[in-house]
Amino acid sequence: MVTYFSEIISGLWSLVLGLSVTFVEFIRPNVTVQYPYEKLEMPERFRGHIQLIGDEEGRPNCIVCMMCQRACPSGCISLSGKKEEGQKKKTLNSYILDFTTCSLCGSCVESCNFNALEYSKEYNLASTRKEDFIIDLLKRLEEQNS
Amino acid sequence: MIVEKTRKALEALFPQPEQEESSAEKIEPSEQEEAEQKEETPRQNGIIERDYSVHGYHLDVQVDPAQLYVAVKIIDELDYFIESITGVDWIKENQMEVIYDFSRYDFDLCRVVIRTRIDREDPKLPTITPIYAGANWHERETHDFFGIKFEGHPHLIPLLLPEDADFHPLLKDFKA
Amino acid sequence: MSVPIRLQPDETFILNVGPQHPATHGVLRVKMEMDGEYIVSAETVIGYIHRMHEKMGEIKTYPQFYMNLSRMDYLGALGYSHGHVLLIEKAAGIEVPERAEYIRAITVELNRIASHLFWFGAFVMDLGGFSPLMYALQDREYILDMLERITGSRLTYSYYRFGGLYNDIDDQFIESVKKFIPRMRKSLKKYHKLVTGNIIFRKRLEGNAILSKETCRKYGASSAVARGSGINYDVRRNEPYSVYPEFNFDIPVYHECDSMARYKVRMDEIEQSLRIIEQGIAKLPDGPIMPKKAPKIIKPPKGDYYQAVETARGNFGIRLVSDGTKNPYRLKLRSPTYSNMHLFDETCTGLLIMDALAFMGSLDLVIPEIDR
Amino acid sequence: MELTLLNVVIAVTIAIGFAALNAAYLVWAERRGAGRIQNRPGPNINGPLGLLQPPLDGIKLMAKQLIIPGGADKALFIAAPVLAMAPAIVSFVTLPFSDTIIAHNLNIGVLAIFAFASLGGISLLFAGWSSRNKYAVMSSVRAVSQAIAYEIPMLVTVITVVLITGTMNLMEIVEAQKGGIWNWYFFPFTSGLYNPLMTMSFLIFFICALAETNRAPFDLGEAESELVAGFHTEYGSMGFGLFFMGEYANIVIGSCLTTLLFLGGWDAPLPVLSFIPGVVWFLIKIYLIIATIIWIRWTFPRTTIYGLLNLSWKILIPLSLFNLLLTAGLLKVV
Repeated sequence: MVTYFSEIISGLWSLVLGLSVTFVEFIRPNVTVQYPYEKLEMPERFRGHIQLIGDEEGRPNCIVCMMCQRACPSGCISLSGKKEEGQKKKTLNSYILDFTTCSLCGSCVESCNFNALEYSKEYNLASTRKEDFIIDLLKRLEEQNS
Repeated sequence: MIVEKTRKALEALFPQPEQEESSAEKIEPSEQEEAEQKEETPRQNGIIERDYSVHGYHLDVQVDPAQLYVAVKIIDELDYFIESITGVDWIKENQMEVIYDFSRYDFDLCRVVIRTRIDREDPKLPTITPIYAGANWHERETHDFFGIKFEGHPHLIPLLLPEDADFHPLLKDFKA
Repeated sequence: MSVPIRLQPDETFILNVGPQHPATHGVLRVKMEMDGEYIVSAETVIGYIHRMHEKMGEIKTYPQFYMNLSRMDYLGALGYSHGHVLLIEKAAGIEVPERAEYIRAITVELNRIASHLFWFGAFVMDLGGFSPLMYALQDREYILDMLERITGSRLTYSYYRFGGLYNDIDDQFIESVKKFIPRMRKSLKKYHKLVTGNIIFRKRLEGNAILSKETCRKYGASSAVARGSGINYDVRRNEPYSVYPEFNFDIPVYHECDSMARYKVRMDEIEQSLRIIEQGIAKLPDGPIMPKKAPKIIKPPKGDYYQAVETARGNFGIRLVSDGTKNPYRLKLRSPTYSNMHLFDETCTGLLIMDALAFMGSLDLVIPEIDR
Repeated sequence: MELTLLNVVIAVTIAIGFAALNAAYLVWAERRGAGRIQNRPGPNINGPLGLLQPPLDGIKLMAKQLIIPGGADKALFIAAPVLAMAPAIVSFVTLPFSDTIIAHNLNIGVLAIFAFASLGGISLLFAGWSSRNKYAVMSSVRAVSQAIAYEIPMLVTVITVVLITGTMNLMEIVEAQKGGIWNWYFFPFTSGLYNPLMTMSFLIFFICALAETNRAPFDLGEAESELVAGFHTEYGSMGFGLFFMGEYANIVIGSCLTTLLFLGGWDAPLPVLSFIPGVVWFLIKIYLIIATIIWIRWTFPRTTIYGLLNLSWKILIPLSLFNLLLTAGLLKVV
């Protein structure tokens, strides 16, 4: 009989305690960000899809050593370069990232010894078309430069 | 020490070469030598005590498929829990290896690996589900991936693969 | 709470819980034979998001497999990466700088707390309480922000490398961790006040789904599922790895064997992880985060290697069969919830459906981790 | 007031309007309240403070097609949502909002409302049974056992009040409580009765009202984490909308009844404050109770079916019966 009543009382008290917790939360300020209206800054190391780094004149640092292509676990990088007449190094003439299979592991950036690749801060990547994720990084670099 | 106890219990399975083998192992061949030996000649059934800091387990027991059930029974009686069952496809030797991992809940650390080799063409093994109910899914998974038939298994249908899967992806000659 | 009479087969009906069901937290299906609201028998059907990570492991080289581990368990990814790098380091004989190991331990524990927090919220939501999830997510968000700052991603980190880490941590990270610890302790008090003491919650979980020690052993259960059944088993203690022997922490064990015990174990683990982080930050040595001569191409010698770690979900084992080339010959991933989930069929027999689903919640399931 | 056709039409129109408006804006209030409790804003985009959200939701629901699952019992399937809404609206007719605002003053008002309220359970049974969905059937079975279990303690507490006042007329019940907070029946040692357990009766009534309206923590019928959405799993479009509105209309009725029976209806808490019109007091009281109901929903987890029945049969019914006996005894003595 005593346990019967003490359980009712302690049970009710636990409910009151719970209500007090939610009441305190009720008067606390919001913690959410109103996303499309406010945007958060991405941290420095944020991993978006990769992009090329250009030198001062806007040309890519890439020397077409193919290390990134070899390091990529999902084979989503394809690049090609050609040797221009009278120049020692190869120059990049296409760098295509197939973002549909990329898993943002960063092997390519790590394998690059020539400071030619970096992560972008793009996170708003949504589209209804697959082609939007086949990204031409060279074109992107040109757009960034202009 | 549980390692010794388990070893003693399991040695009953390998009666003849007991003396030579245990005396040979007392010397503890260094890792490389051991590995080389293993490569040259196919490994004989028996118990090898492994260096835990290198391999991550203590007792490496290779048994005959016919002895498997008895060996697992011994392990069960010593209060081990089942960790996993998996296969390895040794296509060059035309064999398949099934590896059973056991470990302990108490602080008497001893990991036991029981392995058995079967013919690749007709892979069949007795099930251990009557001993460890938890082997059920592990055996089904091994059946999925390697096509090894566990005889007496109550419900040997694809678990991770689609219901109508008739391929075994972890075989080395599997082409997607 | 038991099936009163065994009925004829035509008096029962089959209920498909899942593959899309709010309580399964993913694509898991349980085929239940029901007698009214009582479960007569259940069969779990898994494999809906099976991705064959083990085959991928065989095709890819060792470093290319980093990111697969974090895709196994999206809530506690770092624990799995930790197991992977430890195994390969052991097999290939790579020395890891002490600082790297400390940072690994700190980040793994942070990740464990994040995972437990999400589990806590989702578990209470399974039982019909919504707000605790939102509070838990606030704290989890704090952890994810910290980890995002140093690793670059919020869930699928590939932060560890064979031999060390990808990036060093900075002072700002240490500061934010120091701020986080008291914050989390305060939140834990709030959770206990709001949820643990609540009479409705207690009535639902106490005595729900009793799991005996023997069942745990036969199925190879680990994590809170085993520890809630009175088994003092934690890989960090039973098989010390990394720098865990340096830390002073307890393994919470409860002997009630019910869902409440499993709940309490996980809540206590948050506190213990906080202790580890506190000590890790205090002891954090200076030094490099990668060994001086880290091998470029990883080729472990021939042989068979095994490594177990305690992830947020339990005893995660990873076995490597190496043939001395730069691809693994066989890579076996032993996922903890696979074994924990296997218990469900046997244990839920005779329970009411709502008790069975509460039990399922207490197992802390992450489906991609079961299916691999 | 004469019971003419015109009067009835006006009364029912006002009742429908009040119910619909309340249902719509209670959804808004609930979402905003839940948002505040969870430290987020809730709906705040459409209109000022998100106030346009309910009408827009309503339009969206009405624009959708009502899908009847194959093999469902069509007649029952369509009847169920109507049956969920109709009794709730009719109940408003007999509910007094102040000493002057009442559509039709029945001398058995309490009885009429409870008669209508029990129809709600039948609508859930119809909905669950006709949907041809196992989850829905299980949910409706739960809902019926719940309704049976909770109507008993609820009616026993009501009998206690009726015993004190000697009438079933809601107006007269409120009149009996006039004169400030210490005369209201939830107050222990109410003047003229001296019963210390009336607070308990009030709590029992409130818990039963929660259970009768299928609100958390007793929302076993919906139990979205177990039974998907329970009896309205198969309902889309306005069928779902009607269930939704019916639920909120029932909440309003439940809080109105709690106010009338235990909180003095439109009586001011202190006689000094009686210059404020009664209807204002009445609305303040019912919205406070509704706020509490919303607050409870976003705080507690759900009970189990056996926990729910245990609570009813082992705790609420004995305690309410005990209070009935005590009250009867006190009435005899005092």
